[in-house]
Amino acid sequence: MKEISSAIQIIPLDSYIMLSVALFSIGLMGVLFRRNIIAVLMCLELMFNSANLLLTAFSSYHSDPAGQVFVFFIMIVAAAEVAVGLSIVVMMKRNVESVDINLLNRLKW
Amino acid sequence: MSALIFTTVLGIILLYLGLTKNKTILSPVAITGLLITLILSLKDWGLDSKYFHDMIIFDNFSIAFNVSMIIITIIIFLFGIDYYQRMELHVAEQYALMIFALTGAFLMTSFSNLIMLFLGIEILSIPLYILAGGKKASFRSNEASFKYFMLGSFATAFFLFGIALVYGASATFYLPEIKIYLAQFHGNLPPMVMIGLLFIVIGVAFKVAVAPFHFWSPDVYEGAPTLVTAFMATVVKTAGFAAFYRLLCMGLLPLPVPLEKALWVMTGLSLLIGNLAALRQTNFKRLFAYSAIAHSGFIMLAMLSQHDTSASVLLYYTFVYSLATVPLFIIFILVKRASNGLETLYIFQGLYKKKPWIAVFTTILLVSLAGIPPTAGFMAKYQVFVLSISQGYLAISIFAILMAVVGVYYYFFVVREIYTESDHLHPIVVSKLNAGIIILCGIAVVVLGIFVWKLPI
Amino acid sequence: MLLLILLIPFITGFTLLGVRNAAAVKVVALSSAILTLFLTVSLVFFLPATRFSVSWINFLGTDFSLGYDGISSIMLLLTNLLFPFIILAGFKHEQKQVPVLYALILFTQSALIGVFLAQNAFLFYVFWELALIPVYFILLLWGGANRRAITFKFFIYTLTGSLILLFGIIFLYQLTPSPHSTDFLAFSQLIIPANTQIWLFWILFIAFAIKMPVFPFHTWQPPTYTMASTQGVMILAGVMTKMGIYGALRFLFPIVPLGVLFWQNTVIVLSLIGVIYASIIAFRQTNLKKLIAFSSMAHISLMVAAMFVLNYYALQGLLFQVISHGVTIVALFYMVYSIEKQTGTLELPMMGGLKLHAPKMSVLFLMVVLGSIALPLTAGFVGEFLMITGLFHQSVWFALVGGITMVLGAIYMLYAYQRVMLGNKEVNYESKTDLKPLDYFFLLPLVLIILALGVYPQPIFNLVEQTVKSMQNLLTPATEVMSAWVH
Amino acid sequence: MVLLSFVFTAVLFFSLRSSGSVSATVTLFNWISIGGMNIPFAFLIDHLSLTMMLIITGVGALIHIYSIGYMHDDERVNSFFAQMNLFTFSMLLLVMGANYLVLFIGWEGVGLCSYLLIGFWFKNPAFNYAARKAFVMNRIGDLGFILGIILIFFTFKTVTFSEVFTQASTLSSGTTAITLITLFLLIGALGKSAQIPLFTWLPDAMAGPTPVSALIHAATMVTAGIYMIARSSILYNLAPITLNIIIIIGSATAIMAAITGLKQNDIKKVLAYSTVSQLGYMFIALGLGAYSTAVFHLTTHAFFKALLFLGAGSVIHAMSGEQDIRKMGGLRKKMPLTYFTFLAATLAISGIPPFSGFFSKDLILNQAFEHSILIYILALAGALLTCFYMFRLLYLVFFGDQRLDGAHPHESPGVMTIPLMILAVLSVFGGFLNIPSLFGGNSNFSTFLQTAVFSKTTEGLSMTTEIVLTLVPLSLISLVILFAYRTFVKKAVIPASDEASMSWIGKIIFNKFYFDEIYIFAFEKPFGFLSGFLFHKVENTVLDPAVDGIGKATSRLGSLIRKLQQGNMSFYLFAMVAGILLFIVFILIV
Repeated sequence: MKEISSAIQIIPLDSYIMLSVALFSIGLMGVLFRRNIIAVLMCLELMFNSANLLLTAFSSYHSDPAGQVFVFFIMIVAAAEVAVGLSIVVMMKRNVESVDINLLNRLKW
Repeated sequence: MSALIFTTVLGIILLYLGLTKNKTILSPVAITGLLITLILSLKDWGLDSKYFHDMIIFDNFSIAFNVSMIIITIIIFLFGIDYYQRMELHVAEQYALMIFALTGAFLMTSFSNLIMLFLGIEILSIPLYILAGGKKASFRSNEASFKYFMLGSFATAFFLFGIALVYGASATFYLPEIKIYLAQFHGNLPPMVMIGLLFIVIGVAFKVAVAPFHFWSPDVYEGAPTLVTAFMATVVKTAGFAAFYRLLCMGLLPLPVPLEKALWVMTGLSLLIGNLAALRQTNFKRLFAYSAIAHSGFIMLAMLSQHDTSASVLLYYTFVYSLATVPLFIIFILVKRASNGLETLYIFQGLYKKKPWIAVFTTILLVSLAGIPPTAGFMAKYQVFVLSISQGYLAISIFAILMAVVGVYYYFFVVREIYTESDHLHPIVVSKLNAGIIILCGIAVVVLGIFVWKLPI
Repeated sequence: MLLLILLIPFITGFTLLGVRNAAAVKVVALSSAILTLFLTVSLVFFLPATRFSVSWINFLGTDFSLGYDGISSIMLLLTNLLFPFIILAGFKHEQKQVPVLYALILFTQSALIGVFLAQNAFLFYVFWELALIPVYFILLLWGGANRRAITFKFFIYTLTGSLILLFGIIFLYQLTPSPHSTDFLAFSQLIIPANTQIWLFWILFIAFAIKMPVFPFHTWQPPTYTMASTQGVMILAGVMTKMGIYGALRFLFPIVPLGVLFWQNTVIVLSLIGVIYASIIAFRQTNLKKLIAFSSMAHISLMVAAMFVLNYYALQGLLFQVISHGVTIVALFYMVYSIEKQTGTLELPMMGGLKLHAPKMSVLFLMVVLGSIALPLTAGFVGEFLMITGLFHQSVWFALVGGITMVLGAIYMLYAYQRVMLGNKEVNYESKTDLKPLDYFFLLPLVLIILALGVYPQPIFNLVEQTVKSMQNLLTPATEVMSAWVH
Repeated sequence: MVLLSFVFTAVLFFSLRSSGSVSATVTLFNWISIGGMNIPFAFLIDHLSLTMMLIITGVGALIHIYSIGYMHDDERVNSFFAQMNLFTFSMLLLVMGANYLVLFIGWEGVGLCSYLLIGFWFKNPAFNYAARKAFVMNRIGDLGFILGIILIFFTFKTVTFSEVFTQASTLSSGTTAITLITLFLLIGALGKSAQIPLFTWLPDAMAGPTPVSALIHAATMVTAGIYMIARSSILYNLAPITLNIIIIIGSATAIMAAITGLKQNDIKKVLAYSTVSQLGYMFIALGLGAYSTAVFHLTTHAFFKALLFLGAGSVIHAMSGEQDIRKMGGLRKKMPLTYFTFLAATLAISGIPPFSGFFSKDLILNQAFEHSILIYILALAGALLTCFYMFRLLYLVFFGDQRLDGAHPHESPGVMTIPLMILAVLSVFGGFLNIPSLFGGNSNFSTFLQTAVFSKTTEGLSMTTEIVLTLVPLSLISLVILFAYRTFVKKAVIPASDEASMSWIGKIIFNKFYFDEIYIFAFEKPFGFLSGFLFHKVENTVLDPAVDGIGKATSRLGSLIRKLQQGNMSFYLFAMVAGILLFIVFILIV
């Protein structure tokens, strides 16, 4: 455990933060600009994981396991969420024959 | 804690009962179960029991909110008896999911650790994504579910990233410790922490549909099955605000100035957008979605006027609001049935002629929401204003008061329709049970308004 | 006793909802109102002063406390005097949903009594709003053409004012020393800085200004009066306008005396503009009800002006005029109602020569009209004389403008009288009967009151003497502070 | 009833005289008593009010008797007498009131009765209009009056006559307060006594039944203004400016009305303008400070003008309602009683000795002369004009040939002629009440009034001047009568029936100096326009829409906000990100 931790700490914390922010931003952009739901879901997952990465790095630097525990929780919840999400997409595909995020826009104003 | 566990088990039991294909026993079981949960919760009153390394604290605050949410859920289930009789499939799942969501709500009221908050929010949200899409063949339900899910996940991503940032700075998820950590800066927080806190707050604000993170709510409220909408508008909102308040109170107070200002901006925007957009709605559910945003604004007002009594006002406001909202959604369902599934406000025309008593109590409920004496809704708003004015927030208070006028306008728009004569309605069928609960809620609203102005907390 | 007066109409109202027989409903409502009147009279004139107080919302500093002084007595007397007549006004014709209507009327009465008895600003506010709700429904369900939009406007407009008042009440509440209180007494003991009083004045005044109404907040009034049913308009014009006056007296003078002094002339000028404006507009109205609506506005505006001259005579006159205007306007609207039943129209150009068929009606109408234009020996004269005296004390010009109501009032009221009753127009009226016994039952007591008060107004003066004096005393130190502050 | 009250008054009169006391006050109860204001409902009986009461009840009783005959055909005769009695009551209240406010009650009361009686024949819209006009004009005056009363109250802290006058006598002359008070009261008097500029209602008031014109618009009500000023004589004595204004108004009215009277063709209108003119005379007297003279003229005028009106009524009655003098003529023979009484009255009004008018007019002229020669000339001109139009009237109605075909004039019944005769007697001998020292009398009337009315003392004129002053008018009057006789009896000139044939001066006079038209143009029209303007332009296009506008603006903003909700997923996501970014920027800046 110690080795992993020290291995993690070879790279300065700032770089982790930078990376996470970059990942988060990429995910964000993906969510914003992709119109295929599957891709959007994947981008969302990317955003989640950037948070995970950050948590792990911090956890390691703080020598505090709580952060890593949280990561596990996040992974479980994200899995559940994606399961629900995909089922919604399936339902949608069945109804409107498409996976474009803007196709369903009857509810407005 | 036993209550939390019991509800989880209850959900599972209900799922299994679904296998028996006997729909009639579902609601009695669910309601009995909830009553037991109620008793179990109350047993913890005053104990401040802590669990999981203090990650969960069942203090009076959380118990009070839990009880209020259980009562509201019971009312929803009572109405559900009639509502779900007409549904063919998956009734057990509906009950079970709501119970699961309630479990999440319990977590949201009792966390003292950001992990629990996250879990609570997710346990609450995921069943709701499914519930919102409950009518599988309906495009609208589908759309609601999809939008809710997408935006909810999106918000969760920010929320998580925020937690990560705060964790990075403070090395803890425990709110009391975060509070101690923040205190050392004397208000001049480093940008990273600030952004982290902002993301956390936005994550929660999204759940309670505070502007400008409200965009999901009108669409989802409209698209979701009405009973689910009622659940979202009441229980979810209550849980969200309980969590919000707990977050602020345990972790962030005194609020850093920029954050506080940001929250005031959100309050103002909620009041403005909620009320004004509701003004022009013709769809009842959308109207209530926007008015819910407006009510969020009022609750924010109470919450941000930090005072000892804020929690109590919060509880009173949310409870009273829920108590009036749920029956109104039910009445809406009943009226909608009588008018070929239309959802406009005009379907209320002639209600007074057909069912005078129901009409009168509908009026009382609407009056309560509009905040006119002697109903509880008025007392709730009054206390909010007492808080905010006492704390010296005069400008926003007067703005809120003007917005309350707008609120009166659209609620009374419905009232006016009720008393307008019209004869194109089919007969409105109101079962004795439903009528009884509607009347009971109406009376409760008045009694609360005249005799009870404070719920124990 | 106070509680009894408050509760009798309320409980009767509830009971009425269970009664099926329309005639029985009306009789029960009437007897309840008469009983209330009887109790009020004995309370105001014969019994020693009482208070009633139970603890209510302790943590918000609010007790359920009822009490009364001279001003409340006047208002109570007026309310409970008018309600039997308002109920009686419905005896003549078939109405729909009788139990609900009379229950609502009695609820209104109860709430109004509450407004006038409340010793606590919060309680006052609650009753204030409570009075609005039943009236809204009376207007909405029993109103005339275009009632949906008009009542809605009325409702929202007045509610806006009251919510702003609520802000004022809460603001005052948190100013009181801890433990905070909403008692009027606690409010009046506050020492509020002049700068605050100046803006707080409008916060508190706007609700009353809309209710009374003061120019330019009056636009809801003429259409609402025109549209409202007879009983609705009687409640509105007879009693609810007085709520505004009562509220202003209760809130402004003891609590923000400096604000009152600061805005005094502004309000007087606004009111006097209202007087002239309404009078002139009334002249060209073709709808009888609208004409009377504007005339009522002119009278009320004069009362507001008189209120703000802060003069002993003006206040006495104002409080006297409260009763006299209430009685007169109710009688007037009853006449309008009878005329409408006879002619089937309210449009003046379509009427004429009613005196040919109904000479007695014409005589009574004339008497009421004369009461309205303040002929000596009617109650209106005493009130207006004292008010103009008060205005004169402030400025000759105020008195002159205020006095023009006498002239303009004569012009348009006599015009209306002439248009309705006189002339030789052969109009195909719906009925050609004169007044019935029921009408006498309604009109004669009112006319007698108008005359009796005109001849012997002293009891009313005695009733309010103390209160008006104390109000004077209250304002004297404020005047000094004000002059010091201005310099 | 009125007769009975006349008897009572007479008894009262003699008892007061015999008891030797100057005045008696009867307080019924406290009417308004608050703070420093104490207004009792009290009556004051002194010589002035007794004089007035005698006139009111005496002339009133005669006119009531006359009315029995005059009105016997009318279906609403009950209500006629009720209103007449109400009037008598109000008028008595007016003169008996012991303070200004009780006086004001009567003041407004008579106004009301006048309104009712002018519009007695309510089927005719023109009559109703006239009634309303009378009431409104009176109200304008009343407004001034009430303001005066209020000012009196603020100045003296009381409105009771005795107290006001006691205090006033200590004040110096010409103070602003007194001047203002007197001016305000004067406005009241102008309205009630039909002086310029508030006189136009009186000619129109002839729409009422003739007895009404006789009682209200000649003998009693219109003289209320004179009474009030005489009553307030102490105050007016302290306000020389006001007195001068009164003289100017009085003389202008006297001349103007007399000129107008020359061209009127309606028998009652002529008499109405004559009334206005005579009231102008009384005002001149008042302005000169000769209050008792004014009251004296008031008394004699009450006799002869009531007689004139009743005579006219008799004529109208005989002519079946015809009032145009051009259509009458030759009635002398048909109605001898009426003719002779009418003649007596005409002589009286023209100031021929020893008829009553001579004495009162002569006194006024004398006093005018003392004051200024200009006023004297004006007053004299007025007298001559009066003389001319009265004789024009007399000649046109009673002389010449009958000009209306098909009418069968007949003498009126006894119930009408007997009052005529009694009044004729009074007109003839009424002047002897106050025979000036010139004719060996001792001015009984003036002396009698001295306790209640405080006339300015004059130095008195020399004997010769007085004789000249008596003879000059007399001779001129005789000339005028001759001229009238030549014109209307010898040449039998009948006034032109249409305007076109008149000279421009004639047109102006015929149209009563266009006063009505000017008023309509200057007040009624703009007022109506203003009303419409305020209602349509201000109320309905500014104020109401302003209020609605706030609502509409809110609502429009609402629909704008509502449109934000695009329904597109992408938009929502963008909106959310935008929101978050804004808040990041916000918290980093703040």
